[in-house]
Amino acid sequence: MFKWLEKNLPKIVLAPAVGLISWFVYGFVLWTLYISFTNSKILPKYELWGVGQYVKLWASRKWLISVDNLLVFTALFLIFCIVIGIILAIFLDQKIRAEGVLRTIYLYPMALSFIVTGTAWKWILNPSLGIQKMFIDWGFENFTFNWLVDREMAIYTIVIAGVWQSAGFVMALFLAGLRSVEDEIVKAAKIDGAGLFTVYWKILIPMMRPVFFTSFVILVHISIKSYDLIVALTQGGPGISTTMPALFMTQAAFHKSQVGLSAASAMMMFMAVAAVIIPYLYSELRRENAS
Amino acid sequence: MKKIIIALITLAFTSTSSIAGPKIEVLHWWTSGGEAAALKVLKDDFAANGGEWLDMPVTGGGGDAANVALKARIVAGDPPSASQIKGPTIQEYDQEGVVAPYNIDSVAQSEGWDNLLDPMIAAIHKCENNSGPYCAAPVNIHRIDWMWANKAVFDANGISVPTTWDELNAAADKLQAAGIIPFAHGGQAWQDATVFEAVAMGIGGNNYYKNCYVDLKENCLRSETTVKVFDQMRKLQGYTDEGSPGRDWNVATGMVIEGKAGFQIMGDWAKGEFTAAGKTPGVDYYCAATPSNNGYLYNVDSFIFYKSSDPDKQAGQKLLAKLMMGKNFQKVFNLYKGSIPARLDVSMDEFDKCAKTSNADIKTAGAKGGLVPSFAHGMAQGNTMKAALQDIITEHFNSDMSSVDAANALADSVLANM
Amino acid sequence: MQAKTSSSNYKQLEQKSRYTNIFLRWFLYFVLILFASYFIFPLYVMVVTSLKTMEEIRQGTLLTWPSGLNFDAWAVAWGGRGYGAGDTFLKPYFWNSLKMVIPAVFFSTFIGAMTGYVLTKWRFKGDSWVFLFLLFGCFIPFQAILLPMARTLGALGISNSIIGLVLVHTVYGIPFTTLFFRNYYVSIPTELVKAARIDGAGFFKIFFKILLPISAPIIVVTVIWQFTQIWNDFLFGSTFSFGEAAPIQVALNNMVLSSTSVKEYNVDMASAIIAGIPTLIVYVLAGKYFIRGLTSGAVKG
Amino acid sequence: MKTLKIEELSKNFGTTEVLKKINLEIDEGNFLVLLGPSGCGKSTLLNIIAGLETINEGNVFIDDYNVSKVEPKDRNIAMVFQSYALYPSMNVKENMVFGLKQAKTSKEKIEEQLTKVSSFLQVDELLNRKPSQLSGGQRQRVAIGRALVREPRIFLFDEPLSNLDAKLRVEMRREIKKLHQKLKTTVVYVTHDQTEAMSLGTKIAIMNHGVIQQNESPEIIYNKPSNTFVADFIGSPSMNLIKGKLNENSDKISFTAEGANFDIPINSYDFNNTSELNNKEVYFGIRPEHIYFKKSNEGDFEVNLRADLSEYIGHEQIMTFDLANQELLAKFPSTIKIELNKETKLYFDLTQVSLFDSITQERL
Repeated sequence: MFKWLEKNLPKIVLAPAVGLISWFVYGFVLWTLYISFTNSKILPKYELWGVGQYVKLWASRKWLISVDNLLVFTALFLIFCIVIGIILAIFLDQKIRAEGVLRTIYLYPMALSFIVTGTAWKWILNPSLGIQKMFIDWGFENFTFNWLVDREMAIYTIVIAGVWQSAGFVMALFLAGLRSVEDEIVKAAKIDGAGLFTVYWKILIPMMRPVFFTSFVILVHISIKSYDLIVALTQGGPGISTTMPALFMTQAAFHKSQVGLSAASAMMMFMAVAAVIIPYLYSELRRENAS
Repeated sequence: MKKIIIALITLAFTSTSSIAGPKIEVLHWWTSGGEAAALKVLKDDFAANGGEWLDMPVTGGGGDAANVALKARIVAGDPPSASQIKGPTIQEYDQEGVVAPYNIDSVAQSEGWDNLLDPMIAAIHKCENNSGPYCAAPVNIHRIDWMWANKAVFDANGISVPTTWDELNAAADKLQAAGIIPFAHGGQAWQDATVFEAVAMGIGGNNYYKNCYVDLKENCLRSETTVKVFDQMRKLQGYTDEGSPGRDWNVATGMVIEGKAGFQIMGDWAKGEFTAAGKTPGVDYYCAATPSNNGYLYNVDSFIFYKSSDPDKQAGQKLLAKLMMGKNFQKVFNLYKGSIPARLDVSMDEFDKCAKTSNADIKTAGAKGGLVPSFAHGMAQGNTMKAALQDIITEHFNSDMSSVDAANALADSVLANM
Repeated sequence: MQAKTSSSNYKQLEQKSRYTNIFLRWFLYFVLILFASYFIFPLYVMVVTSLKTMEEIRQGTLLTWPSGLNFDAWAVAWGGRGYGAGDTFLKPYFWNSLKMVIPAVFFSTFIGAMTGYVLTKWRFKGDSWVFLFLLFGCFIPFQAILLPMARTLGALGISNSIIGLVLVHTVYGIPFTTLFFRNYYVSIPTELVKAARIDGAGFFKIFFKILLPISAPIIVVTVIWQFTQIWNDFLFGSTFSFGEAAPIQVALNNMVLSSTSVKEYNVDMASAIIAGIPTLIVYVLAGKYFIRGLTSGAVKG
Repeated sequence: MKTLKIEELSKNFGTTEVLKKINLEIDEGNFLVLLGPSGCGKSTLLNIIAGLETINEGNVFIDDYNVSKVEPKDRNIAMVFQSYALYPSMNVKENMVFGLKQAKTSKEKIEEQLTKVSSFLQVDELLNRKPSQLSGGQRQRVAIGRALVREPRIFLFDEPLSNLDAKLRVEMRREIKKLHQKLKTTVVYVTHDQTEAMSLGTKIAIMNHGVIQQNESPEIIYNKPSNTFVADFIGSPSMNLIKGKLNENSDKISFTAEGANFDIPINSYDFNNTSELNNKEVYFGIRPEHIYFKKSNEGDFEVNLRADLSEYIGHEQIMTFDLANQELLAKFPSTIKIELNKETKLYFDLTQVSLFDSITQERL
């Protein structure tokens, strides 16, 4: 008995984590999958109904708009976060005075929830209270910055605020990556005549592949999950122009008595997440087994 | 004074037995100034009767967050004792089998609610397709089709309260020319829909409203009248300011109070903001119904009671139901809230001008077939259909969608969700 | 064999590089400060606004400096206005949040550390699959699991309790904490564990006496991450807790969204800052270790 | 014209002085080894030559031109690093031609150089591999190749062999030596390994605490160390330094070890400065290999000492003797049998001794 215990101790220790995740992640996903095939309305029902919810989902204007928004948002969010993150990391890596202070400034938005900062952002972006008013008060009568209330542009304000919140984290990841590169590589490149730009562009950034991967995964998952951001800034408006899948799903389940439809949309989101994450996890596994 | 003594005595007696006394947990989203003060009346009343009140306020998104919490609790098998649910949604919950009519119906019977309420209002609160036992208690009747105007601004621009939509547009043009924001509006989906239903009832008339938004007839939704309604919406949109999208309703009300804007179209809860700012109706501001033919858009706030096996909670539910329909509460609460009592026999003496108007109008409207349920506030339709209508209305209001397209989209959206 | 660079040529090169360097330096600081202002702007607005009176807010712009240090709004946000109904303020909720955060961070970190330890130092067939199995939990959109979660909590009899919230946050923290610890422990030589086993140390002794003492960098990263996530959570808090037991983000939301017609921006901003102070402190004080911790393992993920 | 000249060079990191007024010169085609214990400043000096570190004081000249503020790439140098510092994201070929590409060399020239160098170093088979797919020795070759293709004026090597195992290290050492013989390029080579230094260098500069202790040919460094540090640092086991006193007596000079009852005559010693030698406190230095077990030369000094310890190292053995309570190490062929704890007759080769002032530690 004791021997058995000793031999299996590692697995026993693993059991709580595996058990919890099996139930709370996979069990719940299966539950959602089941519900997506029912005609649940105000509360979950367990009578099977078929694929009607999926048909309804893809016929819904709002869902299509939200998928569209997600694509636009994810693309811009990724590009800006990574570009700004890299630029800041590279610049901070140049033996900068007050690096600690700057780093903290770039990183702190991560610390605050959007429930907190949304208040400020909404105010700043609001044309009659924020930046636009500020410039008009300064005498720039014709200055306009009304993206928040412009249905074509509102999605970009969400990008601005989203990038603000996450770019610092990407910066931290890249800075950490750059700091773990051996000095001698940079020295060798300098002797080889590479300017600062070339050193980063041709040598260091290609070495950051794992960091790119990590950032990509984290950012994609943030953008697919983004909810607080939208609720705090636009609540999906003006109109329904900034609706995103997470908001759609939440509204369907809790506000519109469409629990089944919500489950179907949740399944679509799972699939999107899986489509991005599983290849990543797979390649990760292969890389590890190779080494 | 007498009341306080009684309260103190009850308190003294119940302090030892408070664990076993009536207990209630109420989920609501009344946390803003006037609403919270109104609710406090009930809480105090409840405590004075030896009950223990567990407050469960969840604000955000006009009840969205509260809905999340409510469903989570129902699914968890641990629903609150009562929550703020109204209109056809009461039936939806009843069909899920989570509502407890057995409990408060006895109170309703012994108190004679059938005699105290208008039959139409009473039916809303009965389970089993509006004809069974009572399972919800109404606390008030809100009127939606109100226009709130700053009197000083109107006077300064030589405007009197408009009685037709054309007059209203003319007034708005005048204000705009004078550099005042004519229409204070918060661009949120439910606010857009609130304005829309007032316009629909006013421009389309009462029968049009019932056909379209209560009975959801397709040909009505696609009709020329609907196009006209959307045209008026587009006009109103032109009268809003740039900062409108996303603004909370009470901020919009504040703009009228401060004279930054001319008027707002909003339910009578807006009055609470005027009162809180120390303004008097007729003196500082106008409260007038939006132009219509004796129409009256009603919205009844009510509480639904959930099944519970805890005898303390059942006792609490009974007590709460009784207090909610109590004469005193209905009066005091509505004085704060801006609405009028659901109970017919409450004296309107202490109420202000606006409430009196409302109380008079509801009777006229009832007689002339103008009493219609608000769909924007979930009285005419369940949540799914409400959202289906609201989505199109808000999309139209916030884009350059044509009125014809909007009317068709509205019909399509309704059909898709049938 | 090769051309020698002439002396005038060298001089040119010298000049050029000096000017380029000076220019680059200026450009560097310019860009860094530009971005710093983008990042600091909302916080600046929040702090400045919270110190103004409503009158000042109406008259000035976003950037205007307050006329004096006026902490009235802060006092209101923290302790209320002193009237009964509808007077929400943050003080009691602050402690609720602490009661929830501390155990949740502790448990999730501890379980993550143990799991990471097993997955790297006691490898068995299929352990990578177990890791991936756990990792997928990072990517669950939380709105989708609210209802089944409610059901589970109800069945466990801990719906609407701090314990329930601790459980929820612990569970959804495990994928992240496991990821952090695993990636860190992978970089620690397995020889260390082997040596300890030869010295007669058992499973737990190796963990507590050998690995845990050298885990400081990754513990810092994990704790910061978890603390931030849990402290800032609104969704679970608003769904699975109520009234007086609500965490601070819920209270903040209630405060900010339920004002009267005159929106008191100063109080809103002060409340927002108060709700954000603990995480801000954690980042400012431990930010340095955060980067260091990321360098020592987490990035390699 | 000196290929490399360093003038009064000082460097400090904050308050720590790493280099103190260094002066150094190398002629065309020389192989200079910077040798010293870790932390002596040798790598910093190399980095300064390369232009990778700034200078606080002094100047660096290449071909008589002051390059103190010139960028590394414009100094006409190439460098090989301890960790090889190959660019991990590029393959071998890309690694090797990267510098040429940066210098905008013509395509034909790049191809030509690449072919030449890769066949010379026998890495032509590896051109398409990534550094992670190479063995340590192969990486080293590629790193050298990367330096070679640029045909620099000066090669800088920063401990290039210390990441290799012992056998490979010897092999690569020979290859570097051959390379230098063939190309005759000036080399500055940093190491802490004296064998490497002795076998490779035409000149060795021994450094300690940021100061060059001695800069001479390997023979002179070995035979005439300029101070006790150099004497101690070079040779394995290092030179015996016996504390004692000099006696000058009518032109005859002799050394008496502390506590010893015999004098060692100093006859053929070439003093730098002969003033006041009498009673001077000195170290008498003699290398273990200059102590014999039988008389070889006429001038050898004979003494009886007790053997305390014997260390067998294959072809040789190292014996420890007691000289008036000071340890004396000697190196003999392992075929010689010497009994422990017994007096043995030994012969000091007095032509090979060194004397150091015990206060200044400098060679007399």
